[in-house]
Amino acid sequence: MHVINLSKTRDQDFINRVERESGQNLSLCYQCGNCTAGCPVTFVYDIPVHQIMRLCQAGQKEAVLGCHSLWLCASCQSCTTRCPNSIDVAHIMDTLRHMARRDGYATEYGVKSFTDSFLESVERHGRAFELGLMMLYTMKTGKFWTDVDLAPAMLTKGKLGFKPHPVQNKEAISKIFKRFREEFAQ
Amino acid sequence: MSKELRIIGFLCNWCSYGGADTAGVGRFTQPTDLRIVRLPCSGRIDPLFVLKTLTGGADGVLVSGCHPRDCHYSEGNFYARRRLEMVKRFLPVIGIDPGRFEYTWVSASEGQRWQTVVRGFTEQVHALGPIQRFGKDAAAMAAQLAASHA
Amino acid sequence: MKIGVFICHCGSNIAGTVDVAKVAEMAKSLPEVAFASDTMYACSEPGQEGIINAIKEKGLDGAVVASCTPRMHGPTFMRTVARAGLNPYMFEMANIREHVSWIGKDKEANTAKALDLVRMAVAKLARNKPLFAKSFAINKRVLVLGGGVAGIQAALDCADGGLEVVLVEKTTTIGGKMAKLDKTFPTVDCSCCILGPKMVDVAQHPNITLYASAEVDEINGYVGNFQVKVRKKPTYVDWKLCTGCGACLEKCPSKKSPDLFNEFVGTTTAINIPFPQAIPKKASIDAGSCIKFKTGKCGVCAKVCPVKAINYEMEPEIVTEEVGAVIAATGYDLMDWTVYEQYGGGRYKDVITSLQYERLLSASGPTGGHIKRPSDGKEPKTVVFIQCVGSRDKSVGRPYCSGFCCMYTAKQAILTKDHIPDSESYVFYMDIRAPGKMYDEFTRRAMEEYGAKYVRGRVSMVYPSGGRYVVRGVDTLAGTQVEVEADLVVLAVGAEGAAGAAHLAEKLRISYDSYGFYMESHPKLKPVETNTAGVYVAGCVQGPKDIPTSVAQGSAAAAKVLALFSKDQLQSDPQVSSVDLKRCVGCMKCAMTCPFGAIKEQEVRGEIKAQVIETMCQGCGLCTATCPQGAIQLQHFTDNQILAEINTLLESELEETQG
Amino acid sequence: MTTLRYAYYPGCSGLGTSKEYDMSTRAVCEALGMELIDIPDWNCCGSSPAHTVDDRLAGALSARNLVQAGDIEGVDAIITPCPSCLANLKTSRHRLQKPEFRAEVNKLLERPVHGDILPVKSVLQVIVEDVGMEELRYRVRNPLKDMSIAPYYGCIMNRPPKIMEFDSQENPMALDNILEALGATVAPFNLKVECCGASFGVARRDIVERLSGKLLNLAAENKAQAMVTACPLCQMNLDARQNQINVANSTNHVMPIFYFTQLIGLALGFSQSQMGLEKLVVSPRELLAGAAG
Amino acid sequence: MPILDELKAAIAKRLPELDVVIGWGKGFDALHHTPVFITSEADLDKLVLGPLSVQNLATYLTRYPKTKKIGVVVKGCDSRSVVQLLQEKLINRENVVVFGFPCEGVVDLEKVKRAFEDQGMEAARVSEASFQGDRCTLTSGGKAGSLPMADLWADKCNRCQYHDAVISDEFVGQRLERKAEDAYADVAAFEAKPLAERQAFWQEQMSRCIRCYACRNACPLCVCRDQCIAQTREPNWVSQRTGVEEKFMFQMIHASHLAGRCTECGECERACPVGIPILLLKRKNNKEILELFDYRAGIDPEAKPPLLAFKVEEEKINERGW
Repeated sequence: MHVINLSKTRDQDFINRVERESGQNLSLCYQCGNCTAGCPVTFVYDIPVHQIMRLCQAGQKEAVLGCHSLWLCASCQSCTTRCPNSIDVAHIMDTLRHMARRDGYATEYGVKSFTDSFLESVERHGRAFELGLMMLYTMKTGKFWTDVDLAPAMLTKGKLGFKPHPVQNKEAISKIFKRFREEFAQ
Repeated sequence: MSKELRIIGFLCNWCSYGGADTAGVGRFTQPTDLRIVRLPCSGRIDPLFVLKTLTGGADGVLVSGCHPRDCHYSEGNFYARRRLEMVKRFLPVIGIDPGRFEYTWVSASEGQRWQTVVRGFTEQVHALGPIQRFGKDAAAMAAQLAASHA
Repeated sequence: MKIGVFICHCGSNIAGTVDVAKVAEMAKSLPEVAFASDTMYACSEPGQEGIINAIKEKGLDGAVVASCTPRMHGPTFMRTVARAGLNPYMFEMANIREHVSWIGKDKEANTAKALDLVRMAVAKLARNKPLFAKSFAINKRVLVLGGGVAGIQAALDCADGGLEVVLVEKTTTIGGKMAKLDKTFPTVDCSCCILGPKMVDVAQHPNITLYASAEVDEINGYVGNFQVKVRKKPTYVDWKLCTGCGACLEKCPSKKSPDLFNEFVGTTTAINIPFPQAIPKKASIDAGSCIKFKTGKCGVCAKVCPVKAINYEMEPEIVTEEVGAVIAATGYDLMDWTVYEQYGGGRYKDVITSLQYERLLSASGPTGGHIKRPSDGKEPKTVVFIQCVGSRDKSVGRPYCSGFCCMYTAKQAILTKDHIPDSESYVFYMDIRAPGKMYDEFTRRAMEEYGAKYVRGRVSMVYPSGGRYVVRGVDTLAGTQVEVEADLVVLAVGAEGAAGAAHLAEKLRISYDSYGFYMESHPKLKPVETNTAGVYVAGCVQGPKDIPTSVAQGSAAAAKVLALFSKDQLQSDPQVSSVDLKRCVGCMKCAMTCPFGAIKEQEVRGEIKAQVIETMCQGCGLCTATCPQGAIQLQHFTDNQILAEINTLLESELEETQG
Repeated sequence: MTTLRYAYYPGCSGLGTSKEYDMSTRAVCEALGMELIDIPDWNCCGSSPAHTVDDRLAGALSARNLVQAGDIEGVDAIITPCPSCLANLKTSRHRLQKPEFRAEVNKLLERPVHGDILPVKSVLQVIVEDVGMEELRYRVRNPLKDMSIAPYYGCIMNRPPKIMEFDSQENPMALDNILEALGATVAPFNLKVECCGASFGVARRDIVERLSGKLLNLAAENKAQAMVTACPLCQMNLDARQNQINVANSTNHVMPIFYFTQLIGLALGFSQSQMGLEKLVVSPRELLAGAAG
Repeated sequence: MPILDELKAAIAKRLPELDVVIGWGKGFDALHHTPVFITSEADLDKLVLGPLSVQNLATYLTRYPKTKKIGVVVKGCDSRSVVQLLQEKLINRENVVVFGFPCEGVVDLEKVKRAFEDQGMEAARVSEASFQGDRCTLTSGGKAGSLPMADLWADKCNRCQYHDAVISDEFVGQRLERKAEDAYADVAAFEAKPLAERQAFWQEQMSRCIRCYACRNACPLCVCRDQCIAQTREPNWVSQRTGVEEKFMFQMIHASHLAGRCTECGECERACPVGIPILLLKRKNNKEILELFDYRAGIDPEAKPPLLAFKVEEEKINERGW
């Protein structure tokens, strides 16, 4: 187990950014662990959420942004709901994901690809087009679609359309993405 | 914050003055504009003190007493509530922004609340700026009026 | 007038952020100021001597001390001034610590503000008049509110000191929370065995009048002379006759009455004596569940009572008591933990409070001291204790630590092992707070000798599954989510002010916080006094505390009352209202608003005028604010004194804008 | 009875994987006297992917819908059946109250957000609050007798409470009360707000298999014959992936997963096909036949 | 029988038991009435009544010792002053006999003066004044002019809700049972002006104040008389310094001391020799009192005035979350 040199590795700028972007006060956390206690996906985490909070307090940017947990958070809000100090932990997880994305950390490639595929689909059609999204995702990951067993049922039940149901003003949506990239330099 | 303004507080001894003390003991930082006049009870406050202070050039007046039902003298703040509400509502007719006067209740245990009140009120008064003084700035007032008509 | 001004450094408390010397220097130029200096600690002996010497040497008529809050050292310096031969009311204080140096770091702004406060104090002092206290007789009886261990201790100490004591208890027996406990930490001695004898002493003490099943309706008056209306709630049993034989309990057919004493674990009879050591050991009827009250039929208890003590027609009775002091010892209640829906919010029968668990452990409890699950009466093999339920939790509005839960949880874990040797206890905790003689050692014993498994972390949720309860929490030290399958879950629920405490505080005219705990006069130096003279606090009414501290406070409050009553007369505060007969037009609006009835009409040369009854006047000044002519003035806070303070500030502003 | 009128946000899944939810919602709302007016040219709210990428992007995608809804006359709320859309719309609305956030989002929008924004509620909420259980009970034609159903709310219908402002965040009762009003038996189910694995079905199926598996296990343990949900994602995980879950966990659940609107519809007297029951992967036919007989 | 004759008869009937009856008589010219103090039946001929009976005679009640038996003729508005004095126990009910009549209203003499001056007439030394139907005709310096009454009524009469005395021992004539609306539109209109304009308004108005205290002396409820807080140093609320803020301070004291008591008889404003509209300040307070406490002064002698009372829960006081 490696030793953290607190005086050298404490990244105050990172702490400030997390607090500013999430609007949360990290020092409210007193490490009761209730967030981890209720986290349904903790079993796939490499770092449990209360330790992510602790590492944020300690300004350990590398450890936090490089972890897998960020990508596996289901945004189920159980941490936020049960935090005795009313910290919006889920929003901190979101914020960290934003930062990880911006700073080029993507430890769960599959999850990131799914997100990207989804948003590309929305950018293109204005609405999520499920079959198209699956095809995009397969292309990105190079993985064969693992849910192929579901397809027949979904298709026969008319739940997976071959055609998107786009919005009329597709441009309005694609412009949101375009302006977003221009304004906020993505 | 901009240059200090003249804010005068009338506080009852038992609750709010104690609350301000509690805030001090807790080192709850506050703006420095406020000067506190200690009174036994919010019921001691003749509404005329408020009018005298505001027309005399104070930029803001803050009154604070015990919470209703919690008056050291049982009923003082109940009377005060009616009288202070009246004075607050009176201010517009004499051309004073009612935001320059607030009354509230802070108990001796509520140091943090006192900080919030002082911060909020000071901010509010600063947003309104220095008061236009009766009598003293007649020329300036006339000029301002002329400008508002133009 | 020659005024002396003394600016205190308070070490670096004031001098750190206020230019004390400058304030003193500037003060010298104020009108009527004949002397000004700064001093390291004005309240210290040399500080006070300095003030006395200056007054004597310079022939001063009054003194302004700029230091801490007058609520702290106002009386100290009034005595100093008096020692120098001045009237103590020829003194004013400027609060440049709590209201200046401690709340801002800008030295320049602080210095200007401090000077303003000094100017205000000087302006006011210039209009002060010597005031003279009057003496009044006191009633050397004391009212103790609450018959828990703090109230019992206070009552016994007062009574032993020769005072007449009126002890009022809300429920039908004294003993309070301590009587419900099985054992006490860290000695594990039997709670009832050590409290019981004290309770008996209360019953037998010739100086103590006990009103159980009673509450205070109204308190009027002031220190030395309070009038208290005590409402005796109907028990439907004439306690003068009842011998506590218990025959009625055996025959009562209504066995489903909620069992208050046993914290609603199980039920009891509608006519009941809460526990064997109850004081007074008298039966009382719970009208809400009594068949006679509900249907008009039954009356079994009346039939079996050998002394014919049952009276279904009993009405509430109001008794008026006159006392000179009041000790509030109304204790605490557990917060409403059902807000924790994640622990079932009260829906799961085997998720109980620690106080309920005490009753399960107690030999006088509903299970005869055998630990049984409320749901099926089975003996639990795995017990999970969850600490900080309603403590240190801002999200439910309870940010404070209740203090004693860590200790009693350790005790309960130990007792669980004693009762069920093959059981396992898990304790979910955040921090173990065990500062006290033999306290930390005790929690270590729970782990080391009794094998309680302490898990550091909160519990996220509890849910029933397969007849047991899944407790899902975290072990933050191991860095992992954990689950325990429990048979019984015990919640260490945090304390809050007793139900009705706020209402009572209003009657007593003292401050309380948003959790219902009463505010002491000073957190360190006046821990059992309140801001209302003659009213004291003891025990958990002021904040959560353990038994030794509650007992100590009971004794402390009693000592305060004994000291107060050591004189035959008290000095009345001369800061009362006074009527200028010449200016009074006799409209009597002052009398209409006076909360104390301290103003009466008098006839002066054929004209009606107001008159202040000085011993009744409490000095609130409501009359002064009411009088249109300003004819009635509250001494020491006259219109002119307040106007002088205001004008001083407005003038200083004027100078600034013009200069 | 005055007509209840709402701006309606169907959500993308209503066009595909949860067609039957959209169908049944529209039919049931009409029957309950509620008028739904689709938000003109609504777009995807961004779902979870948007807010995991950027709050402002998520805000803008939702905001466009909130602005468009403002064009509809005579409505005072936006409603949506899908909790994920609900959470996005509500969170954005909440954050848009802050002027700084609003200014940034407005940079992305063709039609910027001005002034007040209509409140957003779930279809479940308005059925409970605006229609009411009494009215619902009164309209029941075919009570769902002899059916024990576990109410599963999903994780974000009521959480976080500061944003969602509906029902208890730990022990919600809306679905319980509806089931009870429809005449069904409410199976004890204490994982009402546990996460099912959400959108990880594609990228990390293992998560869904474990979490949804747990839900199915508890429902079965408590003798539930079916589960009811208000969330397309939960329904998809529990229903369409039930077989995958069975394989992964060596279980053999055959647990029909209804949308609550489908059950209301059945009780109100709609036919099975009107409620799109044939679109469910785990067929409820047997259960319904048993109950009817 | 004309109302005046009825009134004379009523007074004649009660006069034997009374020390004095206060009514209106002819003034120094035809445009003015003035109070008359009737002690014998012979004095009854001096009595007049009409739109020129502007003075509030209740003001005189407190000038007598409470033990004197006094009769007073009151307009509807004046009767409220009597009620208020009774409520404050400043007069004894059994020693006062109130003569009421249906009041059609009184003129605002300032309006009359201005209007006739606009017609090129001299409003001083009016030799004849007659009020016929809805017109007023004045003769002055041999010239006669006529104006519609509608332009001349005092403002308070246009919004009058109490034409008939609210309290009376003898009521002569038929009650009018009429009620105008008063939504305090004048106050609202003034408050709609910009803040600086409002302040400047008072600045200008008060700069003309000559501190004669006629407003106070005319006020039926200013009972402090020589003990007025404005003219003492104990306590020293208003200094002798001549500044607008000192003058205005007195008006605020007056308004504040009348809050919950003022019946809006308007005597203060009428008495002001420089025409400062000081009733506005009192009407502002009354407007708020009505809103907050649903209370009007001078209606019920048994009522408890709202500023000398409280409720534990105030329904209408919203403490604004401070």
